[in-house]
Amino acid sequence: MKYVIIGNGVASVGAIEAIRKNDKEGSITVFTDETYSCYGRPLISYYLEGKTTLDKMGYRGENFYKENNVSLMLGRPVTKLDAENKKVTAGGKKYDYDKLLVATGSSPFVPPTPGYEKVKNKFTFIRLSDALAIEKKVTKKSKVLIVGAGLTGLKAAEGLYPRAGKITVVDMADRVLPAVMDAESSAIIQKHLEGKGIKFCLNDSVREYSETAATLAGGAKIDFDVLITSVGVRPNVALVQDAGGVCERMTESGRPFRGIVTDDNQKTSLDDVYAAGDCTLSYDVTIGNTRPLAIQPNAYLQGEMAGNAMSGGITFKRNYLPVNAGGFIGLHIITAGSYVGEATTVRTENSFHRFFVKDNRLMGFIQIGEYSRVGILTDMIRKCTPIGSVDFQELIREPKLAALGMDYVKAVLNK
Amino acid sequence: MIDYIQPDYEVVRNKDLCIKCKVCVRQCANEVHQYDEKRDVLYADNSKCVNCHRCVTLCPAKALKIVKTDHCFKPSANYTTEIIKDIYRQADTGGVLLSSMGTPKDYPVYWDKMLINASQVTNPSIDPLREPMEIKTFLGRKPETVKYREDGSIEVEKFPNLELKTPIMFSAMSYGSISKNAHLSLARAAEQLGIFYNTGEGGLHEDLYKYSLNTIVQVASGRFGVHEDYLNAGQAIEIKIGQGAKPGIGGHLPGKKIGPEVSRTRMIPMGTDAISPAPHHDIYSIEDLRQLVFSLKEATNYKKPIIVKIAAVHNIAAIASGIARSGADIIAIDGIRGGTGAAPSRIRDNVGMPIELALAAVDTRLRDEGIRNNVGLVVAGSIRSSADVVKAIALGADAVYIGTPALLALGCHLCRSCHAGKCNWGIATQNPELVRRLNPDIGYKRLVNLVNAWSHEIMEMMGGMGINSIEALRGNRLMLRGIGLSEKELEILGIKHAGE
Amino acid sequence: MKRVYVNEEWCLGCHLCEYWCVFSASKETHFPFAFDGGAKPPAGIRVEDYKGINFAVNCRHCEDPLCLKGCISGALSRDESGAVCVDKTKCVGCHTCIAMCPYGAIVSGGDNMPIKKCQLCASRDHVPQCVAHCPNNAIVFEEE
Amino acid sequence: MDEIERMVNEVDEKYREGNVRIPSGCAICGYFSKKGRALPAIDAVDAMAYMHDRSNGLGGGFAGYGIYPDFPDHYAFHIFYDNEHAREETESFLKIRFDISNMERIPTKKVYGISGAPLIWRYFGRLEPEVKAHTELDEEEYVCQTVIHINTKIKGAYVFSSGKNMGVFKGVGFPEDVGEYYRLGDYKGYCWTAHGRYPTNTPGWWGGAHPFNILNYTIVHNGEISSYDANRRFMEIYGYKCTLLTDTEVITYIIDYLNRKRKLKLEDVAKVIAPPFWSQIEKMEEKEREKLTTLRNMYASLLITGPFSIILGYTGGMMALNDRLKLRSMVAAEKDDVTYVASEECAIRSICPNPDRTWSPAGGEPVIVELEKEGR
Repeated sequence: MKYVIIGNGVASVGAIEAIRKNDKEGSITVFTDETYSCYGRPLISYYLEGKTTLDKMGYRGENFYKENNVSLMLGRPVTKLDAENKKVTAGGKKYDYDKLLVATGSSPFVPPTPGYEKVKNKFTFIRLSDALAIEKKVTKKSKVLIVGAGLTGLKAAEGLYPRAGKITVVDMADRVLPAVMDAESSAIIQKHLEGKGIKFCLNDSVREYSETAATLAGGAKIDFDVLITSVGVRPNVALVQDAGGVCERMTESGRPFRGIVTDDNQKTSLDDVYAAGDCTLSYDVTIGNTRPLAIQPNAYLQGEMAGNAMSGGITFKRNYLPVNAGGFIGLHIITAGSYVGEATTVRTENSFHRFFVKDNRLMGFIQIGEYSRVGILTDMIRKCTPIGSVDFQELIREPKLAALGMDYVKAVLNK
Repeated sequence: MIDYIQPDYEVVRNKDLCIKCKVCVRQCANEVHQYDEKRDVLYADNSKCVNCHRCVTLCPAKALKIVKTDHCFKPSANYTTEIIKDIYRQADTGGVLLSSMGTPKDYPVYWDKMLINASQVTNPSIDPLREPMEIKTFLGRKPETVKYREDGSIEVEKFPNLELKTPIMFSAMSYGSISKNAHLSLARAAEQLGIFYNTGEGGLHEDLYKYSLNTIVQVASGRFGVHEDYLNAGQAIEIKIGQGAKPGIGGHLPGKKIGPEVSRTRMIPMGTDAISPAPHHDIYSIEDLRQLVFSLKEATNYKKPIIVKIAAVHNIAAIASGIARSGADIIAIDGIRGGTGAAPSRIRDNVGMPIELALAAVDTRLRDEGIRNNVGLVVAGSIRSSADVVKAIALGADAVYIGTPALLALGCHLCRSCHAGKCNWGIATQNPELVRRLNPDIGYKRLVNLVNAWSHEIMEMMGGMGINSIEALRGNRLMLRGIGLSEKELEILGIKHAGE
Repeated sequence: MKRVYVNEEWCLGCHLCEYWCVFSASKETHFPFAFDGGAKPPAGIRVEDYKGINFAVNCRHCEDPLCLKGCISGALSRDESGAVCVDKTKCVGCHTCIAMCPYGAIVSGGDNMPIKKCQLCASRDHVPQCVAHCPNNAIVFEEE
Repeated sequence: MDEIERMVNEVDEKYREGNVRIPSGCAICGYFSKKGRALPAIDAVDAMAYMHDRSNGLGGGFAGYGIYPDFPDHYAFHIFYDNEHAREETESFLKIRFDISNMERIPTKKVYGISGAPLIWRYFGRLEPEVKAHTELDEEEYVCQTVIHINTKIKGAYVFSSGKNMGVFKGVGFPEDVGEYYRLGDYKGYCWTAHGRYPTNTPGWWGGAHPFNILNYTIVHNGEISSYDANRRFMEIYGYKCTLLTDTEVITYIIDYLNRKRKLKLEDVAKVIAPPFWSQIEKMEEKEREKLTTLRNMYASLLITGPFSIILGYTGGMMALNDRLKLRSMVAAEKDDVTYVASEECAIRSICPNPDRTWSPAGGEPVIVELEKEGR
């Protein structure tokens, strides 16, 4: 059996680990345009921040590819997929496959803005190469402009916080983290970051760039030495799309595609072609439908599912959901699910916890500051546990297994 | 009112070691340990401490110890601290002093004044690791004569006997005086060990009927929990006449210990005191005893041996002789140092006699009267080690009952506060929170370990004597020599002095 | 694989498991040194107390470890024994695993610090210390 | 008696059997003709001489069966007297209770190595019919009571043999010297047992030498039993008085009790004295298991532990038995109709150089031989 994997992110690793559980013999070849073995992409902000180092960033051990007998083709992007003949083209050469995984991830989207081409130090923030390039340009005196106040933008801000002189963040939305927070919680984060000296220009956008300045739609002018654009990503669907695979189109947002369409086992519409990770769609249990869920845990789980499907392992329908966790200069958040239905908020001196309940189910939560054992809640969302079957008041006070009922506790903890 | 009583013990906390984990606070049912949140300080109320070592044992930092206070009265060999305090207590309350477990008084421990023999040269000692060493014991009446049938098989009169894999049983301790988990531990251990535990006068909890093959059921003066199924649930029935720690008086389980389960098991209303009368009101003489013995035999189809348990009192030999003639199959004798869940202190500390003397006197008397083989003889009342067992058997006992050592194995620290019902070790309590502290899974294994260890030691000592079967040790008083005993004591014990 | 199981019937809520866990993870040789200052550092095991019921929860070392699969840095992995362990030099403290663990068995090590979790005391002793020091067999370490 | 002799006698007295517990290590042998042929006693003497090192000169003795064909129905009392006074007292007691047909000094000869002999007499007597009619006791019990009375109540007298058509010859000295002393060359019988003694803690007393006898039972024994006091105290429940404090005495009583009084077959007596281990009993088929369990339980206190090899002589039979661990050597052999048992094979081969077979009986497995035809 010849397995070919396009892409070198965690979906790829998930697939390799799953395949090797089921098939110790088949050949596995991984093509990537990157020149590093797999690393967790979100680590790049931690790298800038100094919380990790290049030698610690490997997602798996040094010998991972060797131990799993994987040919890792670094710097060798796949340029064409011939699904009919089961071949991929990379570096001008054609390679046969029996099972193919497309884990091409996503690419940063840079909105067309006048003068952007003039900017000297402009970056996106998604790959290690981005971080390494930014690192060279940023000094303690640097003024950094970040376009985009989403997770990536704010993590970039956090990463650069100890290194840069001044950081300004611009976003079209009226609040930070518009995709993962509601208004009230956004305000908490914004206030915290402002307290750390980060400046926000919200409800605004860049009208025009000069070499070292941006003029905003609202009229303000912001000088910068380094520009980072992080307004969002686009799934890399071209290979599958060109080969005739079904991808979901999204008209209203302006993005051409939301992602490659797969079944529950990550199989695409093409025979023996699977897809996983940011380039695909996921089944979001909190909306009961598929949507792009470009978060790393999903990428691994989908890669693993694909790997199992490709190599005859156990497959099943997983419930995915948005989960985000991370700190913003000392203030941690964990969020999960969708913010629909009735909200309940529990505030303490050091924490803000908000829960969303709909149809007798916990649909989502936002936790800021101190929190504990929130995975218990995530699991409730994932499993669609009826609220009526648990002591919900206790759970939102302090998550605990006992509040889910002793039958459950015995089932999971007793021998 | 002035409190005349100063604490007996002091809790010493080593602040260098204490990590303020507060396990002491959580675990002390007497509420000795307290935590002051505002000052972040742990402190102790010594007056409540009974010196049970729960806190000391559980303290992960080993930061605690309990010391005897050196606060003192003016020393007197006559008016001792204990005497003075007892007088204060009685002046405070006007009541009878209560205590628990065996007497702390300094009566002679004859076990410690007898030495065991061993083989040298003229005959070989036997290595129990290499040779069989038999300690299986039958308890009960033995037939004397054998008739041969035509086919050469033998015919004898059958008497019900108890078969023990090792000559050690667990003494009667009632459900009520000890917890269900303690009972469960005893029952499971007895099952594993091939011996018997004894229900005491508390009936038999329905969950314990499954240990029937290793159960002795007791019938005492209160008749608590006695019904037909109960009588038939065990392998033997013990009529309790008396107890070594409180000869001549009955029992008293306070109403606060009579919760729903104890109430159901004892067949008495919840919350009422369970008072066993001093005598059985149907036994005012030895003939009456015979009637009860045979009533019980009748009720159980003559399938179960009847044990009569008595406290060692002055006339013990004659009493035992009477019992042996009453139809009883086994006599159990309990000495003055035996334990109790609650007894008036003055009785516990002053009435009765040491089991060693009682045993020797009874065995001798039954032999003199030619009726020793009519009964099994079990002794109790401070059998503290395998050496005590060996000595008891050499003096003439068939087997022993152990109570206090069994409780110690379960975690008891002999704080002698059973009567308070707040046993921190989950043994002598009915408080569910405390009862839970005794996990029978652990408890029974510890009991099994203890008895197995003793059995090994018994075998070692037997092997040393060149004896490989326990019956050859029974009554083999030549294997004992007294040390530091008077002529009279030697005479009663029927042994020679060391060197003779 | 040998796992830690819980008998809630026998848990006394004494919390000793938590302290022994901290001590075990601290690699100190003298117990109190693991608790300098008296404050209890986070432990890989936690005793729940709910309506009079107590039991200890620690990592189940699941068949399908969502924490490991969700980890952004690759700091979580299985050791040879099958235990899910954290490489403290790789963990960046993002808390994704805390968000993922269905049992709430992973705890924050503090801001910017690696997370804490049960590692089955793999490096210190054969029997996990919470099990070894449970006074009532409320936590046991047994084959599945 | 001068002072020193008196003191020596006092010491002797203090350590004499009965005043001190005496375990013993020894040599034993025995042989038995199933056809009832009269075998020479001198073979026993020779065999014992071969095991000289197993004795220390403080006691030796022999028992013969079928040796008094002239008085087959008379009780033959062999009695030691310390002095004439004891003899007179004893004889007057005996004469009241028995019809004495014959009385004589047992013939002896002077032998180097044998000294300090008491007066040794024998009497052949039958129960006075009148007495027989009046006593509540059966005849054997009556004889026993007589012996016990003499031995305990008459100072200086000791009955050391009291069976019919059998006799014990014993004394202080090496067994071969004792044999010569009693002129055993003049005796023949279908069964002989012999004993040479190696006690460690006694000066030796003629009455304390072995074989030990009660009625027709004689026991020679090699060993030191550790169950002694358990056995003794049990026997005393049933009226036996263990006056000598020796293993041999109590073993004899046990056999007398079980075989004569309780009518247990000898092979079952062996199973009481040296029973199989419980672990073995548990594996037996049900009937046997039940029997042995019952016997072990009811006569628990008669189990003998510690090393022993014994040869029991009785009218018409001989039984050899080892303790159940076989802690003492004992070899058996057969040649034609004769069965031999001895502590050492050399002793057997000294009198029977080419046996048909020899074997080492297992612990607790009795070797029992009895006369083939009527001849008891």
